[in-house]
Amino acid sequence: MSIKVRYFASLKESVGRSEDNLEFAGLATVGDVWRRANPSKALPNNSLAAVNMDYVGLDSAVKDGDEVAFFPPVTGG
Amino acid sequence: MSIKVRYFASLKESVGRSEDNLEFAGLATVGDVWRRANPSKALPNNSLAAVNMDYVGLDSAVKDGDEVAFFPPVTGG
Amino acid sequence: MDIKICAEPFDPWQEIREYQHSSAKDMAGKFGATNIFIGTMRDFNEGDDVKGMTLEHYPGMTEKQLEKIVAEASRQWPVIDTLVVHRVGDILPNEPIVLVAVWTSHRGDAFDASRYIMEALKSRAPFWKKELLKSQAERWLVKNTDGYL
Amino acid sequence: MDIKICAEPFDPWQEIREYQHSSAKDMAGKFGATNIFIGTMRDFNEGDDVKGMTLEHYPGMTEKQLEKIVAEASRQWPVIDTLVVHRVGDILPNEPIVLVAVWTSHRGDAFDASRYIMEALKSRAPFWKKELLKSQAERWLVKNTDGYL
Repeated sequence: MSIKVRYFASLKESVGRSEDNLEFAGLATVGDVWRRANPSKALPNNSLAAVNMDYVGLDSAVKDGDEVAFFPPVTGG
Repeated sequence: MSIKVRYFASLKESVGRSEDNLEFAGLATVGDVWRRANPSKALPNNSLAAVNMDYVGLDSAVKDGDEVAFFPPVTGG
Repeated sequence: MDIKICAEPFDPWQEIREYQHSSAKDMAGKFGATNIFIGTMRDFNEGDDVKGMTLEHYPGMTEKQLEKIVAEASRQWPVIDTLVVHRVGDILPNEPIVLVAVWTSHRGDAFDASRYIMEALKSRAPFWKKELLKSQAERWLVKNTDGYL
Repeated sequence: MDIKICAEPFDPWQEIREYQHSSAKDMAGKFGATNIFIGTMRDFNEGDDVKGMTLEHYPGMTEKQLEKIVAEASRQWPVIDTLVVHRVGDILPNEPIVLVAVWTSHRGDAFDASRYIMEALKSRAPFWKKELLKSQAERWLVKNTDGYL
């Protein structure tokens, strides 16, 4: 399965890249996607996640072709 | 004592004039002013009163030179 | 702080832009939030088509009460600046009737102060509206509704 | 309804005037209340002088979330129309960051819907601010505060 992973803001800076294109079988949840893309780094506690531009929890399912995003709390407005 | 009385909006229309200049002794309160200026007409129940452009009750005292106003509930904005 | 009673139509955007510009030296970079309320004349009310409106006021008392209201808001919230503009005279549908603008550091204060001023203006500033209906009948508005309901 | 993400400075009064003009045929005489919130960049924050700011966003998700927020507001209050404009990119002190404008029949709904949209935008729209301090240090803002407090 193919998953596009995106990072924003301070999380983008701390992982050192803005996106990954994962091609792995066995990615069941958003949490799996993070661990596969960043095996040596825990997701910071207050991070937010989205699948296809909707907010989701880390145990939310992912499927082939999804865009998964990780980012810190938002500070717009 | 000399009191200027002013009327606004629908109350002005119903009393048929916009102001009175009263020259009477013995006007103690705002209520007295109304009764002296309009002896045959009761002040409508929901009317508001002001002395020198501040809201007051009908039992509020008046003194020589005051401007007393009577008007219906306000509907600005 | 400024309070204006206008006998002619006013452009709220122009009023705010000019006011903010005139206060720019004091305000620039200092305020983070602006809340603005504009009341506009509608062409219908209580089921009737309305052609126009005449807005009467009590010159002097109107300004005095609006100044009190703005001072009350400034005591309750940390307000940087305030502008209040209100039309009087003959008004046509779609013309602005009232503008309240409040500048603060933080957004909650701007919303709270602006709403407070509008509610207090509606209940205490001596203005009275008389509607001219399409049927040519005239009627005084009887009472403002509570905007917190 | 319109949602705009601007990479260049915008003039909120011009945006509102143009939007209202473009919708005039639908809105004229129908709305009685407009509430507008504008967030502006300040030149200080948390005790430090701020020279500028970079606003990052998640293109696509930002618009999607803002559309949801406006739809939620429109389900909760009888909203006639809404305009949301948000800056991204490099921003200087005193430049507008965000504009929310809501048109309704009655004033309470305009205040409530506008505030709801602002609070939801602050907590859910994917924007991130990085401040550039006068000391040349850069820092990401960590969290928005609650505007109802």
